[in-house]
Amino acid sequence: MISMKMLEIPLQIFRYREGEPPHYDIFTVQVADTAHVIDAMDAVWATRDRSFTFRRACHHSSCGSCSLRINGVEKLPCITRVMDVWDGHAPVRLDPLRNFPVVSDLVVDVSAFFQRMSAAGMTITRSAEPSLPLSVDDLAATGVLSRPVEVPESLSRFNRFENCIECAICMSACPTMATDEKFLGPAGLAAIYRARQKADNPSDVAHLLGLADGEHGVWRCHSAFECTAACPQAVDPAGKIMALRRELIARRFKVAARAAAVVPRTRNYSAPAGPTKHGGNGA
Amino acid sequence: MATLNYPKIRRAGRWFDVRRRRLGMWAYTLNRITGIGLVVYLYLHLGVLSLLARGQSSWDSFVSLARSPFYLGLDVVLLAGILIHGLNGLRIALTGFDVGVRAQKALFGILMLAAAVALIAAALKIFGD
Amino acid sequence: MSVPHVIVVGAGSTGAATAHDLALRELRVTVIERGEVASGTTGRNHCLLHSGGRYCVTDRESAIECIDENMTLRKIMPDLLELNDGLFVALTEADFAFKDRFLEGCAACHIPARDIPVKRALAMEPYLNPATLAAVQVPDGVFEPFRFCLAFLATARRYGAVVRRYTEVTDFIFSGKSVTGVKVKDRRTGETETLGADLVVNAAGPWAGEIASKAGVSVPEVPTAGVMVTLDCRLNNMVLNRLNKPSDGDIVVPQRATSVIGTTSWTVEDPDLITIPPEHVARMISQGEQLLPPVRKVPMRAKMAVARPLIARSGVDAREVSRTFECFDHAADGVNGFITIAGGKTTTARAMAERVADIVCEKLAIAAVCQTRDVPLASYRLFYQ
Amino acid sequence: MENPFAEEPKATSAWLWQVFTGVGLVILLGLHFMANHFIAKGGLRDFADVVAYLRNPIVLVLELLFLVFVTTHALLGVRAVLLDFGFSESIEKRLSRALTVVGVLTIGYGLWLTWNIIR
Repeated sequence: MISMKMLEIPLQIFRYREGEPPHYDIFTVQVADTAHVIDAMDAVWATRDRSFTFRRACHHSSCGSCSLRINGVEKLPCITRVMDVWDGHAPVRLDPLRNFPVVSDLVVDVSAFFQRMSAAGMTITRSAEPSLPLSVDDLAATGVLSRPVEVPESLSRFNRFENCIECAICMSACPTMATDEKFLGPAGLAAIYRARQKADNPSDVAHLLGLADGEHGVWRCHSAFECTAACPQAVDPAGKIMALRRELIARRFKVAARAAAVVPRTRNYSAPAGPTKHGGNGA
Repeated sequence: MATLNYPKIRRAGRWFDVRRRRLGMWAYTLNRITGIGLVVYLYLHLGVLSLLARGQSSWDSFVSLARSPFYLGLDVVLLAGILIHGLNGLRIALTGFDVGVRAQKALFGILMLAAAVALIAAALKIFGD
Repeated sequence: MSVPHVIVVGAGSTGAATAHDLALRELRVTVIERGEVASGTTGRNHCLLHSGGRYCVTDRESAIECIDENMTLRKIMPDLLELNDGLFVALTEADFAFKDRFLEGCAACHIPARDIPVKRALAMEPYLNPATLAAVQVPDGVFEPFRFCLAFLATARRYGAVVRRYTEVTDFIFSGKSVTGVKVKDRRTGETETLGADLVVNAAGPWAGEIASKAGVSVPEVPTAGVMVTLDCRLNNMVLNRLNKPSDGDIVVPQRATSVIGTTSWTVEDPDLITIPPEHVARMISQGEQLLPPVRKVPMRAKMAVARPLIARSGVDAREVSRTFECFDHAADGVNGFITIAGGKTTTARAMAERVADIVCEKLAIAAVCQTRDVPLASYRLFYQ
Repeated sequence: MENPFAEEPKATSAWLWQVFTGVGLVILLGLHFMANHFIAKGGLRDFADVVAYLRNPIVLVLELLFLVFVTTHALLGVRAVLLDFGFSESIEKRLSRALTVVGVLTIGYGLWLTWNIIR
């Protein structure tokens, strides 16, 4: 047996029930020192209070359902170690995501998030992407270098899921999102960017860029870069928003140039532009 | 506390909530505060300039008042707002054109350092005269 | 006669697929789930879309179910799968000796298998152990268990099903010896309520025994936990299996930007709270390292454990228990209107649903046929809209 | 599918104007501040000095340009903050129109004031 050091960790948990004022409850639970925050939440539910509600499914940062705020900062409790957020004394505070209606305790209604993702229409599978290294962080950091990879005969190419796990953390971190329910939001815009990269039909491209260009599209971003800082999956939504802006600005100038031409040759401005510089690593 | 369907004006408080946030949020908040402040100042300034239309005596009496150390101090505050807003605006413009996005934090740091240096120099000049 | 109402307990893969099947057969369906969708066993599974290769020697019945369902899921949820195939690799002489039996098993179960040169396998998988002796390619895949369930439920809802989350079954309502409904409690409000039903399907996975006991019957299930370790980077393109009988830590499933090593197996008393034994985690790393030597150099991203709903067979070790599923009509135990579907795996959830829905229709004397093989699923994103 | 670029992409234009006037202001405001508060003795010009200053045609052009830029930039900024509230489209339209009127009045007032000083 490998010995396991147990911790008595206090959690200060946001509690809310419809029709009642919200409050915090403090629970002290026992978890291993290697445990993640989700394990401590599990212990609260299993051993302290069965009425405690929270969202979770995969416990390995794939489903995106358990997102919440730990000591005020958006995180996935399934990949956040207790020891990394606990100072050894003060309770670890758990709050629901911001900018979403709270349903109960740590459960928020994420429908506004999924409406945006549906509007962007990005499929979660991606193809024609480089294969290894497929890591969130550069493999070089781990001392392993990539090599060219052959694709099995049965496949035309490897495919994998998009980095975005739809955890909605970015929408909670974004200051504009606090007041503007019409804003497409970081994940929605990053998804539009990815869908635009995958689109091969000019009318699809025009539609996607049209979505991004609305008053509540990319131009509602005011460069706080909180989404990119909070994203657990290195999607870099702010970077994608800026890449979309670049393309929109280029098109704006093209439109202006055509309007200025003495004889306008065509009214179709929707020819696809080349991929922008963030082409390689998408959402 | 979570957002429990508070009215929008209360939620707008989050624009200025930098607790446990990163540098980008400070930039966002500072830009908003200075921006709103400068709009208010602009209209105050235009209002004061109407004294010019009332003739020499009204203006010159205002000028002698405005040369007091208190008003000079306000000038330094104004200048600080202008420098922060203007230089951070350059960061927003650049990143908005997809330039220097990855270096936005460093960019903000350098620009704010420049703002601080310029402000100190200007304050010395203003009070030195 | 009005449309019969069926209550499905549990919104894991089995419950979601069952609700979907019944809704497509135009029954009135209500799903009762005490947490979020897939918050139990399904959510924390290995994400492996089985080709059946893993069971083709030891458990052919499961293997055939797997390959059939693998092909069906490719049709109905094409956008929810990473389809990069899988490799069964031999690292030892014993593994190598297993190859013929493996190929024979694959042929018997109609699993397309291809014995590929080691050099080619290493070109496809640059981090694979260079000491590999043989590699067989099979149509394994990867899914996303949460979205898998959401897609079934979103489709079911489109056909009128109602999904009630954060609601738990507290008791059963009887009329004589027949179940006529359940008492439920909304965990968000604390309110209790009675729901009438013509039939109740227990699809609570490892919690099926707990639910069944509320109706006074039992289910021969053994909650058997397994540990999985997720790495902070993706080391393989394809699913990698040891070419041998299933054992601890013999499979590395890549997903998105990670690789997930699994798994172990031990019996647990309470599936609600499983403490992850550190030695199991250490074993996953040392076993995973055999397939992919860089495993130890890579940081760990997450570790998880959950109970599988294995059906007990007296005198059989957990690893040997069939991974197939079984329906228990509790009429045999003297309780009418109550069926438990137990065992199985997410890959075969649709087939499980088909079987239980057939039984439901037979009991309710409805002549509807299963349509779930061909109807493409709605977008999982619609579940939240 | 309708082509969203058949019409002028307004949102992009608004942002580009904001940036254009912003960059312009960095220069114009620099000059304005220097001329009125640093070069001027005592940090402010007295009445006679202001009149002489504005009668210089280059100064006049720069100061009027400054007036237009600063008003545009300020009101586009106010509009951006108001848009961040995500009001309904009809309110947004009314606010934009109101801000345009405010802008025209502001510039008109500036012109009137300047004319009063230099005539």
